[in-house]
Amino acid sequence: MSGRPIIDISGLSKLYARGLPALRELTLAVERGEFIFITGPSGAGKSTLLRLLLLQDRPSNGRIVVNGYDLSTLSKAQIQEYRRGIGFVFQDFRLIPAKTVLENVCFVAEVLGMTESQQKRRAFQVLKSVGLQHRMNAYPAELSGGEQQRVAIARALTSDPSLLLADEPTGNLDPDLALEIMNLFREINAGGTTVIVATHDRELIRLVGCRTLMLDQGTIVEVA
Amino acid sequence: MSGRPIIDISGLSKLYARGLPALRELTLAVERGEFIFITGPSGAGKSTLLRLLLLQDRPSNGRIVVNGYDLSTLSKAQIQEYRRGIGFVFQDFRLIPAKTVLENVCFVAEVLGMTESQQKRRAFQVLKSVGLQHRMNAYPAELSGGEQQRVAIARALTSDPSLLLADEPTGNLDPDLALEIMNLFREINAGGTTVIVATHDRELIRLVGCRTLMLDQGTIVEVA
Amino acid sequence: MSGIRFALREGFASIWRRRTSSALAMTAIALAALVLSSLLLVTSNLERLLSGWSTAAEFSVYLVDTATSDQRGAVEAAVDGSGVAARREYVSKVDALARFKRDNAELEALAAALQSNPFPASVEVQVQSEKQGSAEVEVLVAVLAKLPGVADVRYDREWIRRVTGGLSMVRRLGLIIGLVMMAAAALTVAAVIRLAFDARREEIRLMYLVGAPYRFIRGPFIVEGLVLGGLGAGVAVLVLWLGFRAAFAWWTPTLSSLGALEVLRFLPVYTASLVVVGGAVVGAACGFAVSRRTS
Amino acid sequence: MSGIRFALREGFASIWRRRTSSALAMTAIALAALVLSSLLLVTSNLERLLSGWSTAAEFSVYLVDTATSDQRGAVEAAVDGSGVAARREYVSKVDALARFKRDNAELEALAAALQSNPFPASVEVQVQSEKQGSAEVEVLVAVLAKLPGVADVRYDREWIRRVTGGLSMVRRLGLIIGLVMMAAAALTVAAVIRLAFDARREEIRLMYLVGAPYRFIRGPFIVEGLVLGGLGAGVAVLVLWLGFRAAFAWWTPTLSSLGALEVLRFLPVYTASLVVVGGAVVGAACGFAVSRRTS
Ligand SMILES: Nc1ncnc2c1ncn2[C@@H]1O[C@H](COP(=O)(O)OP(=O)(O)OP(=O)(O)O)[C@@H](O)[C@H]1O
Ligand SMILES: Nc1ncnc2c1ncn2[C@@H]1O[C@H](COP(=O)(O)OP(=O)(O)OP(=O)(O)O)[C@@H](O)[C@H]1O
Ligand SMILES: [Mg+2]
Ligand SMILES: [Mg+2]
Repeated sequence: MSGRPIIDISGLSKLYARGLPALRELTLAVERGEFIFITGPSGAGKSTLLRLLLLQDRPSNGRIVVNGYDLSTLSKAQIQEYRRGIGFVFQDFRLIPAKTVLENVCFVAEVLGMTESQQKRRAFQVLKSVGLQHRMNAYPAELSGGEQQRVAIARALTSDPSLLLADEPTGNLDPDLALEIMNLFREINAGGTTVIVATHDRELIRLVGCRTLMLDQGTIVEVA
Repeated sequence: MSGRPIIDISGLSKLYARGLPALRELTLAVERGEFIFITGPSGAGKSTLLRLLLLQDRPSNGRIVVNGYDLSTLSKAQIQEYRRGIGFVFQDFRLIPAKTVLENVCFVAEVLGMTESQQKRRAFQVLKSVGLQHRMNAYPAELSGGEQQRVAIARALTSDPSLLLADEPTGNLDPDLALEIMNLFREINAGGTTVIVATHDRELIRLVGCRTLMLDQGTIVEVA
Repeated sequence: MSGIRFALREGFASIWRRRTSSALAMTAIALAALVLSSLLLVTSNLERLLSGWSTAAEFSVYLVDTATSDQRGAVEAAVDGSGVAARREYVSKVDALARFKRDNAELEALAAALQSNPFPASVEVQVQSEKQGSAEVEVLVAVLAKLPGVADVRYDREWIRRVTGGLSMVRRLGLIIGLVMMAAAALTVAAVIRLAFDARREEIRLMYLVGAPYRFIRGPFIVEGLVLGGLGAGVAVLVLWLGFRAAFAWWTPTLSSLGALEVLRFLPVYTASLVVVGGAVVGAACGFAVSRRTS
Repeated sequence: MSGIRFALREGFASIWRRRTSSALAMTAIALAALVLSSLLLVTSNLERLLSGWSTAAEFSVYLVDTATSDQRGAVEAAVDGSGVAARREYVSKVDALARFKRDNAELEALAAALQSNPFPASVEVQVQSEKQGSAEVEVLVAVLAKLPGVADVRYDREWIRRVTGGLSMVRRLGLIIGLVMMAAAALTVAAVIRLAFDARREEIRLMYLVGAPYRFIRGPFIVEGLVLGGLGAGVAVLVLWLGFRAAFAWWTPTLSSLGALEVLRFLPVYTASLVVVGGAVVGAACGFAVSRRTS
């Protein structure tokens, strides 16, 4: 790990309309190919940080530089392109209810410009890696909580992203499955993808054993 | 623990339109005032079992008797009355997005026939018990994942139910908060409420130390 | 009781909470109701106008020059006794000549050249609009023709046929289009309210799951549908009324020259209220329908 | 290219997936378009009917009995040269008497009693419909009145005033109502499509978040709006046409007695297509609007 960091955050703050600041003067550098855990109590600002990295929201203050680009300077079209390079697992899954599992995943592949057969192949591949190939034609409402979460993970992996952001990706999985998913992430990480995982699961962090940032009330209180 | 069980399940099966059976010939008795964990891998049938207890779905086979009433014989109005006696924490929260946190909780109190001032008092009380009284006027979309989960828990407690069913109620909470919530559940349990919690969190089960049913592929494989 | 209070409060709160969506729904409903009520307005006025014209349907009983006043009295009695006449008028020979001169001014020379008055006296009978073209009139005409002192009975069958034909067509068309439009408006209201509630299926589902009694779940939706439907229809009637007044103010000269000024009238209060109540009822029914069990 | 294929496939798939909602939206749109197109149909036919009546507007140039055929020729030349006449016809004294006898059969006695023919010869002039009530006609009338051999010029100003007044009122009312209805129909289409998409905001949001290019996100919604709007309007035109044909078949006798059979016509292909295209365009615009960034 050397050279320019892939993510360079400085003085980042986020204030929502009401309530206390969600992030305060946060500064952080992530090297290319790193695997990082972000942890901290409920409401600490983990999701907010990841949301800002996806440009799902704008910072109130401070700068986020990814791959040398200041995110605040991107045009609309550039934002979409930037997002295509990111795999994101949403804390609340965000599957499209009207589409089957396969369609939910294929959609992302199609956006990347794959042909139909490529899409199918890729979708099957990622669904298999989370153990859901047999539920391919089910609709999200027909899946258990953990199954939905795994579809969300599969979808994030579809584009073979250079940056993987996962917000509490194992909250609905049993410990064995959670560890399996983490091993999957490690594999992907070994392929050069930078991975940032927000999680509460201390056991999981212990088992994987990576650099861990502890957030509390919007600031980093501990780095392990 | 003695006398007639509050929940008496026998030969319970659930088959969905496609796929394998979610529950197979399950038999289970729960005593009044018990605290039970249900655990098992993703897709084992935990949510399905809880859903059947709420009459959110109908069994394909078998009988569920609660408080001496066979659930399959209840009329529409009786079903609604039966549900009012149950506190349910949904795995996917199911908050009403158009209502504030307070309104989401008050709604349940109102359904029980409380006056407006009683509703407010009760809502404040349960929100305080999950540590969210300061976010009372926020909308669900303005809350973190863990905060939403705690609102869902608060809502389930509002009616001071005789039966509390919680589906993965701590998946988005940090371990300390999860334990706090479990202690809250124990307190409620000490007041006579029967509590059934579906969870993956082995650490939590170990810390609380109660009767635990392990489900796998729709059957009970282990009782601890 | 608490159910009704709850329904009212929640229904109005929900309309306000989703005001864009509510406004859109109300607009679409108002348009459907506007169309229906304008149709009612147009057909009712057209009918009144046409039936005004058709009262011009009349016939004349020409008397021979030697007719006695008893004979004339017999004719008038026959007319009055028949029950089909709206009005009758005696036109003497002198009146007839004067009228001829007035109506044919270019024939001054001719009129002046007349030594004697060649025009016969007559009794002009105006037929009641609802009896026009009926068999009773035909019978009366036949009877009158045979009375002593009567030279001839003439009436403009052609005119009657046209006007009554037109009138019955307007009535039937109005009825058919009116029914179609009413169904259409109801369907639109239903569609719009259903679409407006589509986004809230999850909410309804949750309400069932927390054990809310039926009146708690359905009440607010019924109130919401009732208000949206009623308000939409009310706005439509109001807009129509404003448009009607504006058109009236604008085209007073034209309308008066067409003789339509006194005939044109806005929808009767009864019909207007029916439109509003209809909107409210359809809305409430939709609110009731969308809030049924969804799982 | 792939964007267009994607938009078409996804747009149609989405219509099919949500078929109830789509059908409801299409129905509401069809009703709005039906109203608009029936209005167009009625006003265009009413205008044609009225302008047919108004060609009856004519005036007569009465000649003195001593008028020479040169003088009559001069009158006819003046009429032809004015460019306002649609038709002119010479009515001789004999024709005039015959016509009087025919129109006033009850005056047989009078007609028979005439020693000489008191009716003047005349040239009847029918004014072109677009010139009716214009200053040119007034000038022509003034000129004709001064020509040698002319006794008088008369025309029924009242009739002209009525018909042209009615016509311009129909035109203006039709234009205003038409514009209002067009706006209303567009608004309904917009409201309905917006409501139909309301439930899908989350989906649109997600599409932005996974980095879909704008054409991928908006394309399917545009296609969906286009199809719903176009199909709705198309159904409306079809229904209107069927209704028109049915009414025609049903009321043939009445219509022919009103002289309306040859005048009534369905919307020209151009207007009908305009309605359909309009529906599609409004729909597409709504699809475009609802799919804009939502976070
Ligand atoms: N849209 C919003 N409007 C107002 N406040 C918000 C909004 N989104 C988040 N917040 C607040 O910002 C704080 C940080 O939220 P965030 O979602 O980042 O927490 P988190 O660390 O992800 O928590 P959790 O572990 O519970 O998911 C919380 O207090 C939350 O209530
Ligand atoms: N509506 C449905 N239609 C078809 N299959 C369903 C439906 N709901 C659940 N299933 C299937 O039933 C099985 C049991 O689901 P259930 O939700 O009970 O699992 P669970 O134990 O709660 O899992 P998790 O821990 O992931 O929440 C799963 O394989 C799931 O895919
Ligand atoms: Mg979070
Ligand atoms: Mg579950």
